[in-house]
Amino acid sequence: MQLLFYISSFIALLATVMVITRYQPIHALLYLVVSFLAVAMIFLSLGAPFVAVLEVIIYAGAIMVLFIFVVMMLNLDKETAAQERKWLTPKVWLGPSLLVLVLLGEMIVLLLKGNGSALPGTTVPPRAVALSLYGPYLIAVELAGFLLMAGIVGAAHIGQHKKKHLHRFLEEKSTIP
Amino acid sequence: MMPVHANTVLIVAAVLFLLGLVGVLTRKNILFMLLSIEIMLNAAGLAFVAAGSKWQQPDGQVMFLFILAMAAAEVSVALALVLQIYHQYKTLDVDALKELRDK
Amino acid sequence: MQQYLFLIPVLPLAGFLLLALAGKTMSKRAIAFTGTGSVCVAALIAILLCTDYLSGNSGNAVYIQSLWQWFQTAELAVGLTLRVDALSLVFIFIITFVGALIHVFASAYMRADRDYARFFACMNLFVASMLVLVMADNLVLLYLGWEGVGMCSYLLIGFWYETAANCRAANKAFIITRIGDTALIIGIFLLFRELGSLQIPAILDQAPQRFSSGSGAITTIALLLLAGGMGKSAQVPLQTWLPDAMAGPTPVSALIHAATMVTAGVYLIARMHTIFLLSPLAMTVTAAIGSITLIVAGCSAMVQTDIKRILAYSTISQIGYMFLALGVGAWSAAIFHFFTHAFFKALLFLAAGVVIEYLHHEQDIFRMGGLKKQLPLVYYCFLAGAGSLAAVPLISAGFYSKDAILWYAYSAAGGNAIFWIAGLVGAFITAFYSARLVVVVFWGDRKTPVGSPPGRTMTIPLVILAFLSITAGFIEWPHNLLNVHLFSEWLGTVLPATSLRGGHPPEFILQIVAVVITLSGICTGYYLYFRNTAVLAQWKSSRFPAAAREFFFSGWKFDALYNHLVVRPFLFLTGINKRDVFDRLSDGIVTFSKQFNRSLSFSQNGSLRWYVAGVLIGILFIITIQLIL
Amino acid sequence: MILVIPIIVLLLGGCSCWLSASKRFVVCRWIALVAMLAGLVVFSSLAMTYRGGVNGTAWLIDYRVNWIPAIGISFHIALDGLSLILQLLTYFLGTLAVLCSWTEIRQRTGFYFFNLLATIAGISGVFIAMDLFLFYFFWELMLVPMYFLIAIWGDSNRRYASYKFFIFTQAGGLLMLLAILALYFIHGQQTGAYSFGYFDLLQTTIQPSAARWIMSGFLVAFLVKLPMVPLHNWLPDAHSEAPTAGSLILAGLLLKTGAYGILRFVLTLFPEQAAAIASWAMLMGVIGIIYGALLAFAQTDIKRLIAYTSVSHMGFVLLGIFSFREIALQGVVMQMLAHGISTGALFLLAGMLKERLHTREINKMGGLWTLMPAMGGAAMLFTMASLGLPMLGNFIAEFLVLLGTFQVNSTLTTIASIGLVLAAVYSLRMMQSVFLGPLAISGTYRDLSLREWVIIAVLSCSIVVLGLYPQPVMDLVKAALNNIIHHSSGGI
Repeated sequence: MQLLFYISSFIALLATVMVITRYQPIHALLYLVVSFLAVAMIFLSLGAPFVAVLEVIIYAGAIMVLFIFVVMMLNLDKETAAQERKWLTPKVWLGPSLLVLVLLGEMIVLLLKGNGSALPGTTVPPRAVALSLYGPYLIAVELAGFLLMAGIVGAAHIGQHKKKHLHRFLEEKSTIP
Repeated sequence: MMPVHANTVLIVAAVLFLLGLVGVLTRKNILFMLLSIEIMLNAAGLAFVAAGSKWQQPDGQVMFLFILAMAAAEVSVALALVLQIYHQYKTLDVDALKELRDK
Repeated sequence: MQQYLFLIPVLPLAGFLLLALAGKTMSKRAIAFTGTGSVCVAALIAILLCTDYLSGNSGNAVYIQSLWQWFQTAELAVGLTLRVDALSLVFIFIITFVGALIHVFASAYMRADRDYARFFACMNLFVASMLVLVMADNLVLLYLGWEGVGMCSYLLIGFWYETAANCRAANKAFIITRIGDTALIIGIFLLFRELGSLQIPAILDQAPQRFSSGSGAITTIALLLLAGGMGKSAQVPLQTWLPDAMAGPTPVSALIHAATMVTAGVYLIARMHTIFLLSPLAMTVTAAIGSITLIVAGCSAMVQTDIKRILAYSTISQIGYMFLALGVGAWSAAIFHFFTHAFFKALLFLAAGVVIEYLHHEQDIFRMGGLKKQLPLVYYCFLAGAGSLAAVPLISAGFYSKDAILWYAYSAAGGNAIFWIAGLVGAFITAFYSARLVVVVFWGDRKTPVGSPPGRTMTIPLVILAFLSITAGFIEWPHNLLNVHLFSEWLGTVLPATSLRGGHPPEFILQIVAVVITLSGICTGYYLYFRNTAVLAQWKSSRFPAAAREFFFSGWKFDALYNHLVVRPFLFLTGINKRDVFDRLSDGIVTFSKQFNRSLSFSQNGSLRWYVAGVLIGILFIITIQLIL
Repeated sequence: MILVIPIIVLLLGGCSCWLSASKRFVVCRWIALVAMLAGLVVFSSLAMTYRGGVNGTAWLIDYRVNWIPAIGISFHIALDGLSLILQLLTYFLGTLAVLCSWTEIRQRTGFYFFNLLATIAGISGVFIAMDLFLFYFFWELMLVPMYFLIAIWGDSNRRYASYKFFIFTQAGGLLMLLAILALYFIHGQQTGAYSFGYFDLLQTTIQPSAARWIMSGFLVAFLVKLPMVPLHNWLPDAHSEAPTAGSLILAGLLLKTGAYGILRFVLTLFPEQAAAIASWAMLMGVIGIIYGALLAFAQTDIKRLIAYTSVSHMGFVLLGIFSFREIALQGVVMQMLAHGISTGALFLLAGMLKERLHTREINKMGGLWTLMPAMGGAAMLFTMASLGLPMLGNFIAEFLVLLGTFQVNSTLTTIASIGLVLAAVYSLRMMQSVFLGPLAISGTYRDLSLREWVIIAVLSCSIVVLGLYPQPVMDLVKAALNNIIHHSSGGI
């Protein structure tokens, strides 16, 4: 299991680095799928088979498909890639990377300060998860349901193809070019 | 079988999270920013699962489920917005969208 | 009679109300009838009152009518109460009688004016206010009349308001008299604090018991009252408004700025004589101011060329005589001079008005001349008035009153040689400019085309006033000539007799000196302006007399002095602070926060990545702090 | 109960104005007028009833119901002579404010009248509230609609003016709220019974050091409203930018709430502290008189000029209040009435001029008497009133204030009297540059219309009556003023 964890972690990190450095959206998406699959493997190695499966189905499956749909609908191809290449000069990377490295250093220091222990590696079965979900977290589940509902309605509303539409408060301003 | 140290998992999660953050900070394309956000969410989920695994409790996985639900809702709305933005502004450059700036 | 007292001021007031509200719809005849009639009826009632008083039916020599309680709170009670005694009666008589004559004159004089109704409304209001002033039973009511006449004076000086200069003159008159009024009202406050009452009889009763003679409080009060009187009566140094006030119509000058309002100060001091008697200093100051004024204004009158300004300066000078008399304690002499002055000065103004109108609004005396033949009646009337002003011995009213003042200036308890000499100098000057006026205006050759001669409505008042200018003096003769002292006996119930000091020369010597001085003044005027005008021309070309003339002509440069001392600093002060320094202060706070906002809002630039970076830096900051601590 | 009715009528009337305006805007001004007149009738009849006063107590009517008993808030309103006379002024000027907005306001008429009526309701409530919480409620009620009146229907610089007005008065109001709460808690800790009631709080004894701070909280709120130099500079802007009715209410009523507050709350709740600062307050009053007059002279905007004369006149109020003399306090009440009427009338005239000439700049006017003699005559009357001519109400007021104050501090009073001269200077300047002098404009302008004539005539009559027969007013407020002096006499 340990080996599985290290291999998949390595793949996950590598794939993620690839995601954020790609110019072609579709390439990035595919790398992301790889990253998610690797994370699913990590979950499995941590003894969480249920979420490993969900990760594959929902993240790597459903959500990524949405992205792909959008990429297809907007017809993002070489043109976008060229543009990305233009935008992503090494200079752009410098600042964020520095900041993030500092943050990473601090996080690691914080983590190592605490007395972390080894994981037991035993499986938490889906049954326990289900009992917990429909027991103490029932209300949270309900709320998640609301959230998803709102997401669907919102997406449906926003996604409608309409003419340029502004709120009435902003209308006055926008009529003046 | 050698057990995995909890800190290792958390460091992996942190690195994933920060990679996502770098993505958000560097990319100008909204689509890539959304991808990076997905990475960050996923990393957070990983930390939860690791914690659940450490304490042998299902709560970590439950939290991951909620994150999943939230990510799904977020992505659907965000992608709808991306479509609209692309229709209205004919670009996905986030720096072109500065309607909220203080004039 | 007592119950009809209120009619005297109320009739003109009713006239005012009627004219002010309905004047626009009335015909000129109706306006003249209302305006003149109300004052005439008031004059009739006043004459009835005088006869009633003389017949002695009233018993205690005082009429009192309480109309209503004006206001009353805590220890203060002020009623709208009219109180008439001998002193008030003299003033009421002059105000209503001379007022009625001037109204009659004005009804013809002003007939062509567009604002006929407004004129009579203001005149009626003036008469009403002036009557309230002299009939007031308490100082607040007196102050009401006092301010009321000031306002009417303002309205009438600025009657022809289209000319900015007239308005300026009106403003000047109001503001300068207001300075005096403020002193007066502070005096009233002080009186109330010290005596706890504002009733004039009560004050006069209590003052001798409350104050020791010459104490600081009573001197302050007396000086404040004096300052009030000085403002209204145009005494130095508050005299500068009166010459400018001639911007008003001539009847206004005759009524307000010669006969009545400007003598309000004399009335006030005479009314409050007990207070002044308690303060020798204030008495001396009064006399000194009177003396200074009569010379200062007389000198200016000598060199003026505008006929109305000559008369205005002459008025100031004559009121100076009254103040001199008051200051030396010659109360009835002062009031007597007021009495005769009202006739002859009103006459002079009205006659001047006729001349001005006859010559198509020409006011410069050197462009007049030769009017003796064209306007004989006016000439003789004017002559009577000028004679009276110059105090031609025995045959003019002015002689009797001025003689009394000169006599008391030397011999009264408060008098001395300096006051007497000042009076004599004034007498010479007065005689001189009176002669100059008559000679230049009426003798010699005609220089200006003439209009139509005055109608009967204008000449009849002139004749009546001329008659009185000659005869009014006969009721009070000098002590050594004839034992007729009707006027001082009449006032004896109100005003104390003048106490004489010892060691003065016999009266007739002083009289002869005065007569000689007067006659020489007249002769000088006649000589310089008629017989030998070359002397004058020579003077004009030489340096010193020309400079002196210029100095006198400008009223001793008082206007320029005040302009530099008061007006300009005031304008500067208000000008620099027009935008209100405190406003700048609060605006400063606004500007500061706006700047601060601007410097902060650059971070609010709408860039999403910028915000994310901000969040990241925030996180870094917090975690770093946690690590360090 | 009868005290509440006019306020309720005003609020209901305001709402119905707002609602009805969308259909027929003519209706709403009639509704407003009737609501105002109803209040006027109620308080006039009360004034007739209590002409002679009630024996033994200054309070004529006392009405109280619990509102939020848990924290000691009650709906407690009471009427004494002072309140009654100010109520009369409120509804009188309110009626005129409705009349003068009759044709002036053409946009959002319904909302305008709603705001107007709500402001009047707030002012009316301020004058009778005897519960400090309720007082604060009404205090804010009059503020917010007034802000809208300036901000929406004001002149060109209205936003600046309305913000300034709101911030100044609101800052003062919040300090007052703090002071009220402090007083409330101190009282609660002392007695165990928490209450906002005025009569309960009167019994509180406070540490002198605390009392000084609490009093300053109240004082600042009232002095901003009054206004006292240097807290006055919201006033010229607000007055000059507000619509005519707004200026009328600001000058005629809002300023009076400051004076009323000092009389009712500062003097009685903190007698010692008020006595301690009395000479300073009088000094500030005198400074206000002189400073306001000097600034008024310099102004060229007619409404600003009149606004600064208000500063000057309200200086007399401050001067009079802190002399603690009955005569001076009578003068203060007279000044509140007379200033309300005369300055209100001047603002009305300025508004009429603006309506005709479309400018407030006096340099562009001149010689208007020729065109509008009736208006000129009215302006002359109120100018004379404003400079304190006897026969008119202001004289009585200023005379009594100065007379009463002179017994306390003659030096300051003498300096204040200079204000009388300065009043003449600025008033005459205004009169000359607007109505006198050569005619500066061309074209035909109508003189007063019938409606305007009625307004001016009513105001003229009242100022003359106040000047010649002020005794009924003085009798009415006498008991109330003695009550205040009695409460504050502990400090003297």
